[in-house]
Amino acid sequence: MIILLMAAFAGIVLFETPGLIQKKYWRELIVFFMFLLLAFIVSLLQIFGAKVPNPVKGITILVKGFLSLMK
Amino acid sequence: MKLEGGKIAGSELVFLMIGFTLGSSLILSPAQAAKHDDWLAILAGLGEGLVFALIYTTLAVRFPGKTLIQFNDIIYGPYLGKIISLGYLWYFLQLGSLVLRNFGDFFTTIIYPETPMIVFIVLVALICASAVRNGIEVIARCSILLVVFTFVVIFGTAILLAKDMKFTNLLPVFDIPLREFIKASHSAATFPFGETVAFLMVIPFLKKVKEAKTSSIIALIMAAMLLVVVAVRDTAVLGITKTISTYPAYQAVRLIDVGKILTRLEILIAINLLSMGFLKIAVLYYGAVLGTAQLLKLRSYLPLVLPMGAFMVSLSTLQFGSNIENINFAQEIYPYYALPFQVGLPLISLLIAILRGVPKKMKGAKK
Amino acid sequence: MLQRIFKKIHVQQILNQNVQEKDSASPKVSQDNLSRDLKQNLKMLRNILGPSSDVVIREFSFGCEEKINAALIFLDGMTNKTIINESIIKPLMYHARLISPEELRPTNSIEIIKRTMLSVGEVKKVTPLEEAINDCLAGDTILLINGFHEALVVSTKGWEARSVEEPKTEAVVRGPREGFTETLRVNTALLRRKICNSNFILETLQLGQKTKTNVCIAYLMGVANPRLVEEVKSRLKRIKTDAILESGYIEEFIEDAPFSPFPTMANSEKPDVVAAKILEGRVAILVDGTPMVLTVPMVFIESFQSAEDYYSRPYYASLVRTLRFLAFLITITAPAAYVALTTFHQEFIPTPLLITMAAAREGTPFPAVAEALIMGTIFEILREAGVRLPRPIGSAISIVGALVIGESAVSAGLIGAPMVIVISLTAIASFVIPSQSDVAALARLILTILAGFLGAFGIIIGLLGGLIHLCALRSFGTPYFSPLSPLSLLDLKDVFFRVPMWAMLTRPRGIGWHDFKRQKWGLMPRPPRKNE
Amino acid sequence: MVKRGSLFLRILAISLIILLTAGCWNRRELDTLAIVSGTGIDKPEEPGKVQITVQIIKPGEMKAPQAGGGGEGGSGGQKPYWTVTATGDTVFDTIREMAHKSNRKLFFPHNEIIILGEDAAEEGVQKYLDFFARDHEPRWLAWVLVGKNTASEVLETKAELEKVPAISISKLIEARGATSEASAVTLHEFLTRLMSKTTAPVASLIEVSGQGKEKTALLTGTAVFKKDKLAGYLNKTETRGLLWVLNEIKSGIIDVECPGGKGKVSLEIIRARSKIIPEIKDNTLHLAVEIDEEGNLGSQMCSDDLTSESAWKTLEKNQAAVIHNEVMAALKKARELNTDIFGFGEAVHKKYPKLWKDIEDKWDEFFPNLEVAVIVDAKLRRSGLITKTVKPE
Repeated sequence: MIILLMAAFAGIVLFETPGLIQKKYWRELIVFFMFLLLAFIVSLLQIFGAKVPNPVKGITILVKGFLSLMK
Repeated sequence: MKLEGGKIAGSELVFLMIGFTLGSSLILSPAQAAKHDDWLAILAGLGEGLVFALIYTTLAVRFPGKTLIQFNDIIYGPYLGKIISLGYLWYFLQLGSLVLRNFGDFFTTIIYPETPMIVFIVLVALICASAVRNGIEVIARCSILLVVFTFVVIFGTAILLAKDMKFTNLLPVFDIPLREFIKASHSAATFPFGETVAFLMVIPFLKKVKEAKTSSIIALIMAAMLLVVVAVRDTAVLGITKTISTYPAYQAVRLIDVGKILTRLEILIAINLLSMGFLKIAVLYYGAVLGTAQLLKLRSYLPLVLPMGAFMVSLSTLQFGSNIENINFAQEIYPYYALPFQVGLPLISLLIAILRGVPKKMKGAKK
Repeated sequence: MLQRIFKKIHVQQILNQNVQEKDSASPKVSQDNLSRDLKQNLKMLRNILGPSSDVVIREFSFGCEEKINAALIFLDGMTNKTIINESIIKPLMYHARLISPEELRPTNSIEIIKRTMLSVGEVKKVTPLEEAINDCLAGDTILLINGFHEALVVSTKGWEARSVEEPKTEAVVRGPREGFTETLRVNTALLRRKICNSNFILETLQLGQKTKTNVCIAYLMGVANPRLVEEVKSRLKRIKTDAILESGYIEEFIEDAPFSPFPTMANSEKPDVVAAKILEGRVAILVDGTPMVLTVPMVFIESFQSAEDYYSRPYYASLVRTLRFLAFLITITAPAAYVALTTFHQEFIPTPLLITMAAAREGTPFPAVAEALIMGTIFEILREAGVRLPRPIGSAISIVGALVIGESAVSAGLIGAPMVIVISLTAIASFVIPSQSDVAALARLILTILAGFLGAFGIIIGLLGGLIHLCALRSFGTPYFSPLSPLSLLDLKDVFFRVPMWAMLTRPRGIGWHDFKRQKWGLMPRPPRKNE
Repeated sequence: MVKRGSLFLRILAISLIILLTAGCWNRRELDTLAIVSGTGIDKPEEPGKVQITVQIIKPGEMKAPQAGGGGEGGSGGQKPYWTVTATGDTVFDTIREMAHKSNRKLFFPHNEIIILGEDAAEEGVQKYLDFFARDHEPRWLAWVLVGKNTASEVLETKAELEKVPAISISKLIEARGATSEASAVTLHEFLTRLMSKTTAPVASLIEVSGQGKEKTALLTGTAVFKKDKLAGYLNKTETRGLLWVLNEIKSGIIDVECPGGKGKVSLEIIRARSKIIPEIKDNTLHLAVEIDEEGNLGSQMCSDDLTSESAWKTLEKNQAAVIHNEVMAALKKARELNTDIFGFGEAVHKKYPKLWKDIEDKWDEFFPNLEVAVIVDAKLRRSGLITKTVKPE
């Protein structure tokens, strides 16, 4: 599973970077790697079974808190 | 630097918007809380949704050629604007992952219980990525054929189910307390009508910005009509069992049996979901990617497509432990969570823009 | 992927080298001009044309007391002997007896010969040797006269050519039966006969550094979009290659999406089809040496339109048109759908049918996907064998092969009988749309594999991918999926239905139309009104 | 912009690789399926357990009828079906349990009938039917039946015209229209009634008759449930009474007395329509059942001349009376069992939603005393190919 994930992300890197380097889009390259790293870390943690903070839980707490304030 | 070279016609916007609105709401019937009155709730929700659409299109027409992210900067100034834009990008991304998750849940529930959900999510995300990389023009063009096909399927199944329909199932009309009804209709307004806020990323690429208003109103009304047809079909066929069905449309079409030959057409619903949901995800995905590129002032949005997609995929698997969590979120939390993005901020933006007379001033300064 | 870049750069270098080499190597034909001495000229020509056996050099003398030496150089088999004998040699030898060398002395006097003595339609005066030789190689005759550094090139082209026949690939029941031939001039004439209009332009280019193939662009000025014509020309001029032997070469050099399986340029063998397309505003590219004429831009639905649709009555034509779409759908999805149904979605098969199919499958060793792929491959092999073999054996072998393989494989229990039915249905359907049959084969393969892994979901994903690709494709600026999306309601008149001729009011908009209106409104036949 | 074509191809390649590495999860070839055609649920001796019988089609045997003409009887291997029984704690568990007996995985989408044994039905069926409603394989169009005997007995009967008993039973139900004396209830309908607060579920009743190897199954009426527990049975007449009210009469024969009183006349039902109309008169709730029926003269077992106007009118009147009696019989039985099998409650709910809120919870007390008026309008349309009967003038 991890190998598959690595392969997928390596595929993305190989797919995108050559074109960017050719065109000298350094800024884009940095943003690209930032997002990719984010996605990679999140999915890796999920595969390892680590408890990734779930944004939906956060939203739920936020909304519930807000609603109780309203009442 | 222009990030998107494509231009779309008004008619294409109509189709794209219909597809977007039908999206996952074809199978997860909106306003299911209103039970057999859900068609009324959808109509009421449409009323609310039309007001939303008016706000969006007024904004879009005020800032021709500028996307949500771009005019946020103008309205709120560079810092606050960026924070608000960030919020929107998150909203698009999260909504996209929600729809992806719906896909996964749907397919693993109905046909492929043993297949890992991630397979479906990844494949759908890949297809959407290829559409997004091709630009809004291609997404819009794909929508025409897909929406027409969905039309045919919705009406076709309704005709095939005609003999199983009991319209008395719709009676008594307006059988639920007003409070519940308003809650249901509001939830229909936020899902799916209000989600068209994502089109603030698309309308700028309209050939004639003036067409935005009529196009989106036509699209919302058509989509609502289709949803009403679906809701009425499902209620008339399923009756009370609709309220316990996870996917009423699917369940209803499973009951088609015409002469023992035309039976088991439920795969059509899967195709519908896939094609409409594809449009929905593609638009949201496109909005998120283009928005990020504009926010960070990149020269091309293409390199962001795949990383964003990967993030969306991991987000969608992360979000819910089960489909029950998903349903609860959609019914209880989502209508409030979506409120600031769908109404609050656009309304405030519009007010500020009008008060400051923003677009005119900017135009004068620029030219 | 990085490797790919390096490879790309590498190939680029090689290509640059090649072009340079070519430029340096080609002038075996020197830039020299002809000299005044006939002997020297002939020596030079022999040198250049080499020991080719088909080069004929006919030396002769004419004029008063046969004092003027001259030579004819032509290629045997490429020239029309009658013209050479009757219109060049005869007048010179018989009627020019009285001309003395002195009379020819004045510098412009070769002009006299050209004007008065050669009874041939096209004669030109040429000084550079290279040009003369090129013309000679194309079938003209060079007339060299001693004492002149100019040569006369007499047009004597004439060679054995196939006559205009009915094309084998596009047979029709109703409609013209002539087809293009391998000779460019005949082809342009065929087109010219269809469109008698001074706006009908035929521009000729020479492509291929080694073959010097004549390529002709045909369009109707005022109807074709000038931008399109310019685009075609500039793309053609970009081609720097050795040889153009068939229009397929050109197609691959100038098409929009070289990696796409879909053809973005249409081809036809029938003058009426090409003429109709030119009249719609398209540009045709005729290549010498092939009867296949390219037309651009191409849209997807063109594959489903046949010439005969427009010659037969509209109801039947529309029915057949719809059938073709259906056949296309069947040919790409039938094996995939069968695989998906039998391995994933057995619940969608009506019970009695399921039992029959299950009974047919009892004991067959391969999974359904493998069956589909095996049978598909066998079908493609049979088809190929049938096409390549000499015609009389070909059809027999393919029929026998199919029967033997199909019949015996089923009775031996290797393949389920339903699969054979599905594959044969697919095969028959694929013959309905010949121009997309290669796409269909590829799509069928991909969809079958996808269906084998994910059932209907795989098929839908595959079709969606195909749709995205189709929507993104363009052919010379025209969206490939054109009248369907971007939707043009006006152009739907010729997609699923073929409306009657009197209702075909406009040219297709998708093709960058220029002159929008095709015909007068209200041409529907009707009985005369009273006051008329 | 990167080349579009190449992107498409690459994505295809990537997805193919993913697919290839990931394998195939839900794939099952046709010859690995055990196609279930009928399911029976029984309550075994042991308390708290479920006994399930499934009938699996053997496609190979279905195809080849040539071996020994008919071929049942002697060697069991030639039967084109296989009936398996297993016992377990829950429905799903039991079905999975069968994996020990059947090398192929049970495949439910083609399951046409669900037979509930009497014992199981009396105990309450919600817990049994949940699986069939929830799982993605079984269809909601399967027929629900109650077997007076155990379900496994019913599934082991012999079918003469069909090869598989379960399919035979399913066709039996589909052919009910000829008499309209058996109800046909799909799982979906059953669930709808089960979910309704007032309407009582019904199911077809099936019985085994005959002895030994000559056992056959036949439909004998309707099983009536109270909530999810079996409450009682309707016989054929009462069943037709029920069907009159439910507007489900397709065809059938009505036997009436000859006007002369010597023998019977059979009238064939051609068309029938009914409506339930709740009404509030003088502050009390009334229900009217309006039935419109059209019939043909089918056969005449007496020698009277029926062509006279008065005789014809009498026949029509008799016909209406028979229908009326049938409905009343059903009504009587329903009152006895206190089960609203007609959906009167829902009809009231739809017409008087406000009033309904008050009586909803007291419907059980309301129903037996509800005034129901049955208004029958029966017509005779045609007399067939002859007018007067065949007899010497």
